[in-house]
Amino acid sequence: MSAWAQHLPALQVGVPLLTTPIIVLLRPHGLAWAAATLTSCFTFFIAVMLTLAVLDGQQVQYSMGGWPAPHGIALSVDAFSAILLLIVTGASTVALLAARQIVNAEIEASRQPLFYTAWLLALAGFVGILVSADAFNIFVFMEISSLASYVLIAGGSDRRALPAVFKYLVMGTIGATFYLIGIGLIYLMTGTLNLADMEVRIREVSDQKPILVAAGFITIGLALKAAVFPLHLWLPNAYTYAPVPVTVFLAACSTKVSLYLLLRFDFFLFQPNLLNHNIQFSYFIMPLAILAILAASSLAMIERNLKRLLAYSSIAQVGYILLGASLVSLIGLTASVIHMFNHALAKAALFLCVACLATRCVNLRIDSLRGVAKQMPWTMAAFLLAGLSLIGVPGTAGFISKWYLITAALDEGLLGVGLIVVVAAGSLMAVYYLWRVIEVAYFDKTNEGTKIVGEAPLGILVVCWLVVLSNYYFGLAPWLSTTLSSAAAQILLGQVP
Amino acid sequence: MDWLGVYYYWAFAALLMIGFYAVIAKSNLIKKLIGLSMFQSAVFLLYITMGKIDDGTAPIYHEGVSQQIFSNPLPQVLILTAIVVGISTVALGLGIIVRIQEEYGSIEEHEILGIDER
Amino acid sequence: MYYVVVIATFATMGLALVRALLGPSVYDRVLAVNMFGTKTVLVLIVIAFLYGRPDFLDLAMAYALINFVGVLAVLVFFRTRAQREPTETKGKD
Amino acid sequence: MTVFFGVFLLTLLLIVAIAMVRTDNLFVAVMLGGIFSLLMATIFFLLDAPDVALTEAAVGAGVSTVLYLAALALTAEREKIHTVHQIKALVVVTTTALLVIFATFDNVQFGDPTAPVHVHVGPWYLENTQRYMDIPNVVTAILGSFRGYDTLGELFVVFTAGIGVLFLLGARPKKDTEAAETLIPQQSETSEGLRNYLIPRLTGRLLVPIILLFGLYVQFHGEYSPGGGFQAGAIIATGIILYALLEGEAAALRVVPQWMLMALMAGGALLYGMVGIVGMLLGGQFLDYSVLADNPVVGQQVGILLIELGVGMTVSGVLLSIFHAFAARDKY
Repeated sequence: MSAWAQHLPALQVGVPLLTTPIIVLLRPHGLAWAAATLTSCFTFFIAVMLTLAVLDGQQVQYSMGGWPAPHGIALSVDAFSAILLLIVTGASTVALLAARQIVNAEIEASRQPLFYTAWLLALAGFVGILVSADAFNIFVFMEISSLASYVLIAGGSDRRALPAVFKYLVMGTIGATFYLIGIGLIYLMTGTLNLADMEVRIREVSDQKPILVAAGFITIGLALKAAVFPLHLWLPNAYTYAPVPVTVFLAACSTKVSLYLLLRFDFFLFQPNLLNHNIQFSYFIMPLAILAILAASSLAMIERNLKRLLAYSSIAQVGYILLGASLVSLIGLTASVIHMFNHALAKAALFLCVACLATRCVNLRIDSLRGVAKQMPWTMAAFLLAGLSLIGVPGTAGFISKWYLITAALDEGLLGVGLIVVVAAGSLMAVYYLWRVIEVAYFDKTNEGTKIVGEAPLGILVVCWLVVLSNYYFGLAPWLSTTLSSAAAQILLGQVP
Repeated sequence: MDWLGVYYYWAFAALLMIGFYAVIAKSNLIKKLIGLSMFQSAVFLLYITMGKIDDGTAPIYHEGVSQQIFSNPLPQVLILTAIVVGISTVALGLGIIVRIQEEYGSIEEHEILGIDER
Repeated sequence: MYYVVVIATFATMGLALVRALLGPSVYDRVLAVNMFGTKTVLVLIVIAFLYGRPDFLDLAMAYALINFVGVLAVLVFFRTRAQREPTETKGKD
Repeated sequence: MTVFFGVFLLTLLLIVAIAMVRTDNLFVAVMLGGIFSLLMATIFFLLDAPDVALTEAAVGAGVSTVLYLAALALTAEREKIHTVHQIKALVVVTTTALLVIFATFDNVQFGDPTAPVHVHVGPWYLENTQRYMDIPNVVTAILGSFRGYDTLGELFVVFTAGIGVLFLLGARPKKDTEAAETLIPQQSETSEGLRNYLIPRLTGRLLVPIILLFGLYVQFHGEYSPGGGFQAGAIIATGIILYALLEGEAAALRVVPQWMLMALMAGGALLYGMVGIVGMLLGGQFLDYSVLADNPVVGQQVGILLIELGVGMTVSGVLLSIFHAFAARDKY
């Protein structure tokens, strides 16, 4: 077994990537789902193994093709990538477990193998970004994941998915191309593509304009892909019209992976080397983060469609993640990373509840959900509990990240007080927009003439509850997430743990 | 290659502008896609320009080639990959456009938005 | 000598491009595009000799073959369009 | 003199680019796109990048023209409104351009052999390719082996695009039945291609085998001259597309049926993956070819040959599948 252990980083990407050509060819259609789910589980298992290795203090490095680092492509896994690997592979597995019935209903049987192939490709792309230590290789895998995500979203049965996905394609490609320009400029000045090597060689040229411009391009390009507030326009419709399992998957990880890259570049590469980078970063990101929290939450407050409401909420959460990072402090970054993890848990749970609802309700407008709690008590209970985690009630995972965020803000003096007000306001707004759903579902009378619908299928419900309970598990015993997050923050700030 | 290099670089900037402008300002989806691939081509130009060495030759050994200055092969490899990524994006984009035409009967962005609002 | 050839070819390329841009009819443009392709092949060959890398003649060959396919695709497109037009005006709306 | 070439071609390129954006006839824009690609390819050639030039020509002037035309045949030929949000666009674009140009005001050296980009990683490949794998084309060496993992990723990008287009166009449009009835007689006509036109048919039929042969040459000669799996795949696909244009869709599908395309697509990707895994099983790292044979240099050569073959298979399979998916759409 130990012989295989050293190959884990390669297997992490290789397993989902190389099973895709086989899944395309699987003819009895249920098989494609089963194979995809199994592969995803196995990928999750590898991610757990890697996390254990990282917690063990090992340096997980891998040279592709046996060529050592600056000449060949290196893979490396540290605490920061490990926590995101857990999020991505976990979200994919959970979403696939819940996907079967919904996909059967929405997508013709003949197209299903293609759908699941695209799913695994997206997974492989995300994972590939996370384990890669080579700037250009990251671009390649970013494109795999983006193209596959476009395909997945276009699987939505509503025709509005198509313009939404086109918009996403255009903005995603612009983001990726900006990233490529930035990498090109850095490469021009340093002659290398390996991130660690880049970090060393950038020191000599750090005062030159191309590097500064490159930092700008990379930050903006990745912010576009991460749906940072004014650049978020592609997200709401893409999430709304995608098939629900896809929304579960993407909401939990696609913006997170871009944020991961954003933090990795801005902190690992630029922060120690560029003069005044921390101030520029704060000035640029903090207003956007505050704006995202307030504006996106307000939009969520008036939104009528449940899925889009949650999509706006996701944009607001990106704001929290960046708010922590924009403080450029150890605890702020810890808050940032831990919120990625906790938000993924909460959002996955909420969208899984939406998946439950989608199996029974014709549409997901909030006013058509009147009285649904009587018919689907388990689903709505899960929604309520997951909502509490999103708001950040003590005992839930969401509370942990808000707690860290507030602690980080307190270190900042007067500015910090202002930030705490923003966080509190954002949470109150979250209470309001989630309450609207709860109120309609629990206290309104069922619409006249709506036929009685039953509880959601057991399979999806079980998965949903599993994720909801994990929100409470990581709220009460946050050892894993806090350990990994603070290690990640230390790595980002260049303090070797 | 001093000022020529800069000229190449500025051509990259100009091309980037033209393509980017088409992506944002045009309402027709195919035109947007054309702009997008032009936008990407500009970046290809950037990379290939930076790989060129004065008086160098292509990095392929050949019997007749006595010169020993070879241009940098690495940017070329990267751009080979990037070109492939570009055509993949275009193909997928065209697929989406065809589906939009079938569902909406139009490929003008503002018309599509109008149809959905009704 | 090579330089003279290159400059002459460049001049032709410029002229072909003018036709392609100005039109007026689509057939002018098709022809101009085709001609432009041919000139590119020539430029490529001359440059290959100029730089002392005649092994790159492969490239010119690829251009020539691909250019042909491009023009043919345009023609087929025209034909389909012409056949479709009547049904399209009736069939849609 | 090179200066003059460069300036002239770049100027033409910019003129073509502006014309492409300005014209309201999409068909013209696509044709100009062909010119754009050829110009771009020539510029790449001038900049010592023949491999890239070949790819750009095969992809830009060949495949993407065909795909755009296929899409145009299904949509609209004319653009209705020229521009929206012009001011916003100008502001964003100008800012970006200023940012890019701002970068040049500081010690950027192009073409200088002592620039950082030419002294670090790049020269290592030039020095060591002979030693490790003994093939003349350094670009192929990097593509196939040193950065083989990138190429694996690239292969899967193409694969994803293929899957995506098949998935998207596998959907039945809603007003299917009605439209299909009116268009059935016409469909048999369009699928005839240019069979009734003597000159295209004669020259075309002559060229199909030449293109295919040339594709194979590019595939297997990629280690010695510009070319390799991707270019070969694109050229072979172009050859078969030519056949489809001449003899009609149905004839081309008889020669290379759908299942074969699927098998090519998946088979190429699997072949690449298997080479990687075999390397791992034989005790090397993933995608390590030097363990494939007793002599590591031979092992590298075998590995590069195999993965290039995989790339060629997948690329040709994907491009043809995409083409057929668009062309088959005519029926609706």
